[in-house]
Amino acid sequence: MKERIIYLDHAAATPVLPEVWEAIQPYFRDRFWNPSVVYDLGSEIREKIEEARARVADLIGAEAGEIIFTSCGAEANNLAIKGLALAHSQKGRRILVSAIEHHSVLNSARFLERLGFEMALIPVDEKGRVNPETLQKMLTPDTVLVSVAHASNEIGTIQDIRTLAEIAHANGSFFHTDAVASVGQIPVRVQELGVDLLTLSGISLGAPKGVGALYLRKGLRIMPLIHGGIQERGWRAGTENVPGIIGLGVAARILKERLPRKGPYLRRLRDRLVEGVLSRVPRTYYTGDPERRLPGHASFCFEGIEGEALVFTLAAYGIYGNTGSACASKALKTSPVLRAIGLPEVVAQGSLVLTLEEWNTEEEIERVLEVLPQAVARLRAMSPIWKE
Amino acid sequence: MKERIIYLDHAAATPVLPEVWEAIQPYFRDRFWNPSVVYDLGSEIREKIEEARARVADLIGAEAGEIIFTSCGAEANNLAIKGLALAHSQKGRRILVSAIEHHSVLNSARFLERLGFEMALIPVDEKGRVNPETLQKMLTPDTVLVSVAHASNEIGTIQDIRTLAEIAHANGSFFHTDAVASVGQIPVRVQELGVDLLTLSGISLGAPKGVGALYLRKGLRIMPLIHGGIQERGWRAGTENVPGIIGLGVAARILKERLPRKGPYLRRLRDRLVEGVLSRVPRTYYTGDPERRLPGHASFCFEGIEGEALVFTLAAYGIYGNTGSACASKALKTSPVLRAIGLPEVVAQGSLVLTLEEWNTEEEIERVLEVLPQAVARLRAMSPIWKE
Amino acid sequence: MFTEKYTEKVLEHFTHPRNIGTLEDADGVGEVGNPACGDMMTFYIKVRDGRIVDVKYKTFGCVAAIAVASVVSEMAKGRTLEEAKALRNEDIARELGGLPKQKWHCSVLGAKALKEAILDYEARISGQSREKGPQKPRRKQTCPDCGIENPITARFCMQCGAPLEKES
Amino acid sequence: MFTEKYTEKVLEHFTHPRNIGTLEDADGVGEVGNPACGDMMTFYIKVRDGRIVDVKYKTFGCVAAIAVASVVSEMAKGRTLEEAKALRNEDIARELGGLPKQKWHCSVLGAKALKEAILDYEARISGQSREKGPQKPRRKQTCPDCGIENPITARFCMQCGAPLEKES
Ligand SMILES: Cc1ncc(COP(=O)(O)O)c(C=O)c1O
Ligand SMILES: Cc1ncc(COP(=O)(O)O)c(C=O)c1O
Ligand code: FES
Ligand code: FES
Repeated sequence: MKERIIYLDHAAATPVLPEVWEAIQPYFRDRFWNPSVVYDLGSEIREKIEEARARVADLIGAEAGEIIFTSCGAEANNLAIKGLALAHSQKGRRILVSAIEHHSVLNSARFLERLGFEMALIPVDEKGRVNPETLQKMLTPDTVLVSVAHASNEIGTIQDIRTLAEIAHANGSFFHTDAVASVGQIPVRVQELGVDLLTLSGISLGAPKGVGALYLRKGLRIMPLIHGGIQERGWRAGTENVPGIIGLGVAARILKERLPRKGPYLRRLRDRLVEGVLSRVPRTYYTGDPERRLPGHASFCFEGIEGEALVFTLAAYGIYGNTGSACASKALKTSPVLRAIGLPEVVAQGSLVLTLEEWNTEEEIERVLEVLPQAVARLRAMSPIWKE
Repeated sequence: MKERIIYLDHAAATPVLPEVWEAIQPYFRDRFWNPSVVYDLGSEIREKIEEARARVADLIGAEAGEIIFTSCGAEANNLAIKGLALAHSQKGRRILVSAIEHHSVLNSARFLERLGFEMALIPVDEKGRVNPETLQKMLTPDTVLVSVAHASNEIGTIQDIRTLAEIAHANGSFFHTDAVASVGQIPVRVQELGVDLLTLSGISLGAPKGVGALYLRKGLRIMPLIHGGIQERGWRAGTENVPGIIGLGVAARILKERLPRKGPYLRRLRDRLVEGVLSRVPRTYYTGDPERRLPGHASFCFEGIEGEALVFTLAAYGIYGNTGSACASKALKTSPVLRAIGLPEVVAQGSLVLTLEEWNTEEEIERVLEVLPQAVARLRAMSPIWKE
Repeated sequence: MFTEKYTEKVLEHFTHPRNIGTLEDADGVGEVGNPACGDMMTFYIKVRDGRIVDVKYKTFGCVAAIAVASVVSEMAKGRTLEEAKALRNEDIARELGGLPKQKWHCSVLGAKALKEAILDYEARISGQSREKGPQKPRRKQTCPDCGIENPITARFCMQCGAPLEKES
Repeated sequence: MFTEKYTEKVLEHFTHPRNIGTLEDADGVGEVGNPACGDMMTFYIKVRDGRIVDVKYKTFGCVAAIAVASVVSEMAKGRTLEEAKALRNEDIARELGGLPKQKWHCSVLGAKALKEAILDYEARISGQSREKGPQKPRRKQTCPDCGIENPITARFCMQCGAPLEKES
């Protein structure tokens, strides 16, 4: 339909990597066996799953036994938050989550409120950062869990997880981080972050959809979310998404190799994009932290217009970006993340998020810089609230 | 490794159907977009998901809006049991599940016990049937939910769900059935069964692994299991397993077409198999209900031997069957299902389950009838408890 | 009436909105919505002999809001005030070939903006200044799926059946 | 020592078990396990000059149980009673190239069955009849993943780290 697509919404979905696609194909029809069965065919599949587990663990500096495969990032977040709280409620019933968490963290905590837990939102500053002192003040003896996303998929800000986790641990609280946006973009090492639980998802890693993982620190106990058989050592029942898991393993291996050169490349592209947009489109906000942010992440708010209309205007030129979080974007509310960083609601309406990958090119960025200013201008011209 | 495999463990896993494989391939690399995004590419994927929903609904006589896609049967069972109980606890806190339920039903109910619910097992007779009068007696005013599997994957018995559901409803209790083993094998119509919730899984339908579904009767409210974004209308968060869901839809369409001729064919094969085994292997139990059972399902217990050893002996001849439930078979316990139907534990050890599909042939069955008697005899010869 | 995605017609109006702009010498002006909520429309009408002879508008909002405003401007032009006031949001959605559920309220917005402009005109000629009554307190909840307002007591969206539980 | 699947060696022993059978004139017989639990082994030994000169066994159990019995019979033959008694389950598992976690206890069973046969022989020659003490009450739980016994208080399997919570 369009001559050529310039896809800049990699936070929402990535194509399956060629190597991953190659690797998973046999597991649909030829090697379709259930990994739980006792006979040799099942063992072959089980070995492949364990190989994938080792690779995912390797990507984040964990041990294989610390990885639990799930069906998506949302499930891993639910498992982490609910599972930890329910298993350790004797320690306390207070949970702290940052004000810019993904819905799957936020709503898991809300669910726990119904079971008698107490939940509080940790505010963030105008760059979306959790201030360690704020966390310190909000901790109480009965705070069992703190959850702060490693990086925001909406504004790109990277948190100082290590410091936050240390503060939580000093208080005897467990620490979870949602690293869906950061894994595969920047180095993520569980030891260095010092977290007890960490969520990742295949959607942003070039793995097939339908797979995610939770890192659960060795020896830590949680309550399963999906009870049943003894798959995933009893942490997560249900027949495994075999091609999904194998694919995630291959993707992890590839990403680990590529990470060192991917970061600088993305940062260069992104900086060109941001500099170009800010210099060509007046009254534009560059949201999030301009320094400590994901290398391929550019997020803006344009005064006077609404994000969906902008996304569609760009799409008419074959340029695909997003407005706010993909997962929430059908719900017609101002983004809670943009409200949390203190943007006026009317400004927050005009949000555009562009997330790059290593296959994006400089030519693509130049094309965006040509089209985007016109697109914004067109919508501003028809907006009753825009005054030059 | 083997010349030719005779695969008779379709309850544990089915190969992806050729038509399904054809249909899903574009959705990994070319059409990889997130169905939740606002722009046209996302809408295309969303439409495909809705098409799949309509097809799955059609297979079980439901409306599209009554289908919630999940990542597997276990998740659907957890969602049904926990979700219904938590949303309707004001009605009552007692849950009845049959003694031969899958672990994912059983352990969901056990989890609820920790939250203050009460759980009781409905016994079954020696054929594995729930007696309606037994259910009637066990119902109390505060029984909120009854869950009985439509058919057993271990002994093949089909329950009279309609009668059981009527009894539950007369008591004001909701009714869930795990139909993982029956959907695709026999006609399953939610209206005729009269159930409020029904679980199915892609594993036995020729769909890719990593997808299942819950039928939730229109207007009925449950608590989500995976909280987060508004995917699946808010019932189930997380980026959808797009190829999995599309594949399940195609599989549902194909199965609906094939069901009428598949049943009689499987029954004929199965009857030949059963008759041959019983006449050739002495001291063999044909477990489950010989009449009301899944057409492609044959389950036996052979005195004096242990099931895993039998499975491996057969596997050495390229014949693949299972012992007990795939999902539980790594745990070295006597099958609770076989205990529930009153088999002595030592007999229950020697269980073999063969589940056929339409691509199995008469030649394959004849070969099994050649090999199986020798395999049993070999193990009996080395067994200290076998006396001729 | 509900579509999974935007229809061709919606996208066509979005890409080429008709009658966009303002009327300096408008006989009636109607403004609805709230930029903080992400949607706002201002309609300008000229009236001759009880008929709308010209319409312009500005709109801040999503694709649907722009398409709705555009199609409303087309539908209004040439109609009598009574006909134009009778325009229901269903008519607008139908004219667009349907709307996604969660965009349904954009059609409401379009119908309302036009009506407000007509009421403004009528108030002007009757010499009364229209004073809007105080806002009623919100006893509503918005469906997260389709965006329709529901009574605070609803457990499912009246429009699309999505669950409205607080915790989900 | 733990393998994901059965080793070649295990499968080879399972397919061609050595020394299977009984010894009518055994000097010692050891029987362990319980058919209701799915595993039972009976070992028969002949002893000459403090050495095991012949071994036979019967086994009811899984692939691992059969392979373990077979390899134990090979390992025992020719050993002194003291050497044979010192055979630990780790030695047996190592000889088989490892065992899957959940089959670990089969190796325990093999070591025990052999030892029981030796103790039976020793009791016979010392003229005492071996009377087993009353069973201790079970304060153990079995790991659902690897089958190893754990103290009732354990929250994770000591052997494989699987969660031992009742509800999972
Ligand atoms: C009767 C029954 N219910 C539920 C399940 C769980 O389905 P899944 O493995 O897709 O989670 C199974 C799996 O074998 C089953 O046999
Ligand atoms: C930060 C973050 N966490 C969690 C998720 C949920 O992941 P999934 O869609 O795989 O469930 C997302 C999805 O976009 C995300 O961006
Ligand atoms: S303007 Fe409200 S969603 Fe369209
Ligand atoms: S005999 Fe016990 S599992 Fe092998």
